[in-house]
Amino acid sequence: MTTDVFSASQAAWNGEGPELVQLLTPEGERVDHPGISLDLGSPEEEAEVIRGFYRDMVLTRRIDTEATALQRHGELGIWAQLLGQEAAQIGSGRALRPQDFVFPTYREHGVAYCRGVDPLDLLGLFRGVDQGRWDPAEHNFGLYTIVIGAQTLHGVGYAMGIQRDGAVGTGDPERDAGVIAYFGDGASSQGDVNESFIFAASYNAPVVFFCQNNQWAISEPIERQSRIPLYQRALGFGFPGVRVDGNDVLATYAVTRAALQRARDGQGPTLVEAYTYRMGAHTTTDDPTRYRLSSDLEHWKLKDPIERVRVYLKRNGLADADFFGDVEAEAGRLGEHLRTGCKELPDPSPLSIFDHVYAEQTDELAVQKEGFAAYLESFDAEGATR
Amino acid sequence: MTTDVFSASQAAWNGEGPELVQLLTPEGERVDHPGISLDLGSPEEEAEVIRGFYRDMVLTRRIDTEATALQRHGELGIWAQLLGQEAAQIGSGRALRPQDFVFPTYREHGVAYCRGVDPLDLLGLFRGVDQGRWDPAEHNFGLYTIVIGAQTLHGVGYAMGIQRDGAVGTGDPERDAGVIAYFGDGASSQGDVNESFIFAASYNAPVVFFCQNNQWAISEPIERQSRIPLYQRALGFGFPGVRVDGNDVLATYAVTRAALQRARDGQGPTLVEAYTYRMGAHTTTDDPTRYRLSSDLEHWKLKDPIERVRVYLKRNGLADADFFGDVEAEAGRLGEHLRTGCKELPDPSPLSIFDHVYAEQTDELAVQKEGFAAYLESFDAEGATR
Amino acid sequence: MKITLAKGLNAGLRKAMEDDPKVLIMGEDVGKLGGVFRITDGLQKDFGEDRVIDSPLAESGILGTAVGMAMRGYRPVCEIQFDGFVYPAYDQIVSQVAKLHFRSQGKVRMPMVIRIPFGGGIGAVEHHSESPEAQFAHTPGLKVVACSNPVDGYWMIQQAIASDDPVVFLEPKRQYHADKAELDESATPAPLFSSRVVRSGTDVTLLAYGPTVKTCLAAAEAAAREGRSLEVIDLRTLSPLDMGPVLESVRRTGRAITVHEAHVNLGMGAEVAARITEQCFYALESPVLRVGGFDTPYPPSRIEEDYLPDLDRVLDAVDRAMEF
Amino acid sequence: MKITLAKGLNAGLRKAMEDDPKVLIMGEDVGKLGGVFRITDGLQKDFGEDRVIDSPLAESGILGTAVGMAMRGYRPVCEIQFDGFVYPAYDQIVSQVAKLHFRSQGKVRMPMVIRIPFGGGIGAVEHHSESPEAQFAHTPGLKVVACSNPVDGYWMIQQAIASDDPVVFLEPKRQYHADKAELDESATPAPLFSSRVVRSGTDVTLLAYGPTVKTCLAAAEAAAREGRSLEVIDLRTLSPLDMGPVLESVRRTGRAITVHEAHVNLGMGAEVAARITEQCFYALESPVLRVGGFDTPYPPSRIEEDYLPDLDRVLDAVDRAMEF
Ligand SMILES: Cc1ncc(C[n+]2csc(CCOP(=O)(O)OP(=O)(O)O)c2C)c(N)n1
Ligand SMILES: Cc1ncc(C[n+]2csc(CCOP(=O)(O)OP(=O)(O)O)c2C)c(N)n1
Ligand SMILES: [Mg+2]
Ligand SMILES: [Mg+2]
Repeated sequence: MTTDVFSASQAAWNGEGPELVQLLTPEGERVDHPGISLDLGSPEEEAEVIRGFYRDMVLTRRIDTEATALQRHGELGIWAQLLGQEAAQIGSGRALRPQDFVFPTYREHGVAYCRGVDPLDLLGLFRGVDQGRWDPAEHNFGLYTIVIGAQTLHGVGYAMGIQRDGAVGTGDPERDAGVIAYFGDGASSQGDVNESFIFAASYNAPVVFFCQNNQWAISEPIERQSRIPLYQRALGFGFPGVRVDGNDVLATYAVTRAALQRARDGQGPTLVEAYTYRMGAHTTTDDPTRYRLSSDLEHWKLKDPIERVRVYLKRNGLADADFFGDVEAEAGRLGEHLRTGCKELPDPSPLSIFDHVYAEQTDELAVQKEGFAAYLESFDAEGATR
Repeated sequence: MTTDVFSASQAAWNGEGPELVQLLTPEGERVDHPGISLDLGSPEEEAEVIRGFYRDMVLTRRIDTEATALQRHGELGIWAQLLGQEAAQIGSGRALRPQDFVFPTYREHGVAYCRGVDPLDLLGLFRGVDQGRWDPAEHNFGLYTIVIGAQTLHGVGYAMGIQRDGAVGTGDPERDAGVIAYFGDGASSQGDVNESFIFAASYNAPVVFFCQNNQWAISEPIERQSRIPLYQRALGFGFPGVRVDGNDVLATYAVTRAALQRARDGQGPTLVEAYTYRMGAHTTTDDPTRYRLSSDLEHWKLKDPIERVRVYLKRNGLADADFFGDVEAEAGRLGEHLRTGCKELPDPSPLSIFDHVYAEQTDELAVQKEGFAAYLESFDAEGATR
Repeated sequence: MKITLAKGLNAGLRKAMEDDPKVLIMGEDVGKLGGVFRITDGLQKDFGEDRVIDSPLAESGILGTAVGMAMRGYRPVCEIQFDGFVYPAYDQIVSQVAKLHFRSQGKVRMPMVIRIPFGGGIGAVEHHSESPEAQFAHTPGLKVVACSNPVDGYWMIQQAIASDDPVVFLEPKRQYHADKAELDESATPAPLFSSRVVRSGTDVTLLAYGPTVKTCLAAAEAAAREGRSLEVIDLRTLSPLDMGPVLESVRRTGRAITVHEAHVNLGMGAEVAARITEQCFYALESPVLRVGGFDTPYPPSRIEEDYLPDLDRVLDAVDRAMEF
Repeated sequence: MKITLAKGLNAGLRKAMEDDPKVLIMGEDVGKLGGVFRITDGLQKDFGEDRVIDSPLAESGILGTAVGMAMRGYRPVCEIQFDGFVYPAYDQIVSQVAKLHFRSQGKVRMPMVIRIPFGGGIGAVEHHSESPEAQFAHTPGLKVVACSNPVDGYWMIQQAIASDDPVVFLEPKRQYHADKAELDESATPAPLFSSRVVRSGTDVTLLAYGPTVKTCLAAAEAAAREGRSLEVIDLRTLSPLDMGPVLESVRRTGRAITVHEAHVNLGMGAEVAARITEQCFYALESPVLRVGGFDTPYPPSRIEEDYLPDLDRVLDAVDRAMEF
């Protein structure tokens, strides 16, 4: 019995599709890719942008290490580390225009930083004083979403709103807008993520799905979620998928910028798979030694996203010791800002539990709030708890 | 700005993959396909099988027309018609071995018939006397599932059970088993269906996903669900997808048989898209004139799945008037069986509401049942309702 | 103009779309077909495919994209085709729709309506006759209302759309094409989140919503012939509950019975009974009794009328309450 | 041997897997990691990847495939990583798992356990501290139990796995690694679907389950010092409810208070209160009072102890009950 039709259709994903897009090797060498150009203007302008990326990544890493330390000192309940994913986040975050909108997971600290969210504001959720304190509309950066994948549908809906506002394909660079929705390799298995692909394709919504494939979903390796490269998932839904070296800030930037432009131009959705690695634990409460090899970590250390830019800048004389010193100093100040700021983040008042449940408060909740206020006061009156 | 990487990856689904697999044209001509062979033994044996398919399809259509008529006469609350999908169902249903297991939607009357379910038993759900009266384990045919797509996950789970029973890839044709999970074009948008692809791929489960793309999900055309041919969805998940002429019973049979064998052999999942057309309404309560053109219907009438086999058999002298007469007579008897049987299907007793909620009845439900029994008796005592 | 509930809802949706260009309709078959119950009939023709959106067949997708649209300033009205098909969207509803305003400390609003045809009695197959209201009422951040008649349908849908909070809007599908009522479009409707005494009485208070309002009115009529005076309250809003009229009534009658199609166990009746008992303990002459669907899955339609609370079951409960 | 709840559950799962080769464990990170709470620690190592199955990250997929496995004769034990992540699987649970036995008139059994770490108090971020039990208890076809201590954990998980009905199994995550208790593996456990008086008293009956049993025991201890005698009942089974011990107690004390972390509105307390009132109306000296989470989303963890019912809130309710 012949089964040729099956192998024929399988050929579509065997080795086809573009290779990993890379513009800067782990060794810090600029390389070209036939499918994408970096296109950052004059050499001076390009150098300026790359120095900016370097700075962004160093600061992002500092946010992460400070927050991790704050967690160890008991100032945060938990922290979701991004160590190793700086290039994926800065590359994509810097590709955004102000009018674009971001739907993050819980790990997009670098993207938040690009959107002008005070890194201190990221700590509130993890400290347990709020569930996201920035204004999404002010930064065009949604709240962190913890339920895996849910935000990808929000992103498509927002993009459909952009379409209805007539802000796609007008050719006006200040007007045309797109959405970027982040998710992880694990999240790619959720129904919601796949439905978001379907809705985006069906309506040709201006959205970039940005998957940081950091190889792990807590303890589960990517092989549990997919047996083919994740970017190829998009092929099944009829829109392009691209795999980019997620530790290469230049490639990530160039690919995301192009994907976003496709979206704004009305060419519809794109899936970008940023191939990277979660160098830290899943969160500060996780213990990755239970499920993965330290040799993997060693292997990926050689691909560090910051180091390769540093080498590139240095080797090509594009940045001097002063520059690196300044960035270090700025990182130091940022660390200080986080350390002092974190401890000063105010605890919410107990009565705030009842606020903002609804835009229009209900009588029953008002009564509950009053009752609880009276109850709390009864202790003050007694002068002590029982 | 170049966007070549996007078009490059798009090439993977542009015109690639196998064409529609067809072995019998609408005009009743046998054709070959390079990727699949019909392989039904000697010419006499082949003719015998094809006559069987013809008979099966005629009987299946009769089930459908009788049930539709019964609904019009008020004997059924509703009926989900399969008119036009006979070849897809008989071709796939006849490809099954006894040990394979079927997870149907609500429209697989032809497959049920292949599994030896008394067509009368299919009417219970639609008459409102039960929610499926056959024993799934007896026929290896699950209950009809109305929540779109849910059954595809059940199919994968069952297939994982087969794996754990060591009934895959042993080479023993009596032992190795597979699952076939049916769903519609509309259902392909449900998270559950996409998750079932992910689980099946991840565990290499012995399952065939059989999508009857009948072009419509109630009033929504296939274009709302997918902008590329549905069989290509499988490419995004790393297993083969094949599009077969779903009005061609020979091609459907050959492709499904091969896909099932792949499953039983341990080669994992396959998606088969049977390209067909819903000739009737979505159900007997639907009015398709509100949303589709009668010219489409005319076009598809020329592709009738039964007519082409009749022409083939006749033209090649493989069946005589006696044969066709016998099949007609048998269909008549089946119709009679359904008409008389349907009216005799017993109404459930009111107290049966409380039965089988649990395998181990709870005291509280026993009390509710007693209470309701006493309540009902109070009317008998009064001799009348109030 | 005399209208059915279906027509009232359709007219109300049309009015809301005319009044506010940000109002969108989303769902399965809501476009050309006008929905399987024709509630959105003609709207796509008049407002276009961008405002009346046929969705891919995925409820989580419908609700999830609606969240994003609401964030972009739209006011999506999502149709769930039948009660039993809301569950694939459950996560988006309880974890996202219900929480975004709270999580964002009021910065993100979710002015969204989730329309659900609910309840049984139409001879349908499984999953088409359910009453999922308690699960939504248990979820803070959602508001839940149920209409029971054509005029309320017309006004309440507009009020729900105008609300800045997400509203689960329950429509008794059995009534869609049943009784007609006179609509006066110039009238001033009662507030959305208010209950209403629909028949006055003195012996027992019947508390109903959606499809059971009609049942209770019929029961009150029958009881009147036997000399018993039943008060009937249409709760209309299930979350928040409007206990004012309820407590006022029970303080007078001393007896209350809740009537809904949903399972009694942990149904709305449990909450209403608990609140009445907490708040008028000494006024009660009998415990609040509960009439509802049995604690079983919805049965095959041939026996659904046995399953559903009907006039006789209500009157039986009235007898029991009076005997206490 | 003194064990924690985590250890009790782990040992119970191990025992069940040893006793019946059809028992499987499925979930996210249940394999090498042993689950984020280590409840399945070491099981994959000893029983292999075919019996302790790390699933793709999709809850509907986990429950949906478990349905198929149950149909093939297996007894899947599904772990939901945190309460707030059960909702993507909600449809499979309420429309499939809960109904298959009924729909098939008993031909298809669903011997499945859905383990859910539930409740708050661990300083977690949103969605990690919820109490979804009422929604499952409202669903006929499911059974719902909650364990409160290590010994019950050991026995109840085995009993739930042995049950031929689907059981939603709630584990108070706050207690996982807290108090230890002595396990006697040769003892005969109480039936799974039974409530238990865990402290006798005469003035007021406290009704708790899962994490609030400890709270209520502490409250009873404190009240005793003030001369008040509180009886504490661990409900253990939420669906079916075992009202026997509850009614017996309330008939003696005349006063009852339900205590749970879930929202009060339509929480388990509403049902328990309604049933008590229906069944011991004349024995009640005060209405059944309800202490629970407020009717708001779960707040940021820094104020979760304000949100959660604690000893003081219970005693406050006791005061109110006594004053009636
Ligand atoms: C619906 C849901 N299920 C489970 C979890 C628990 N959980 C949090 S993060 C995570 C792994 C996510 O992996 P991935 O998508 O790869 O993102 P990463 O954490 O690696 O950035 C899991 C299982 C959750 N947050 N939501
Ligand atoms: C979850 C869910 N949503 C909605 C429905 C209502 N519904 C029943 S059939 C149907 C269309 C299904 O289309 P398709 O999958 O193409 O199958 P077909 O009916 O064409 O065979 C819809 C929307 C349902 N049964 N389940
Ligand atoms: Mg990951
Ligand atoms: Mg279809």
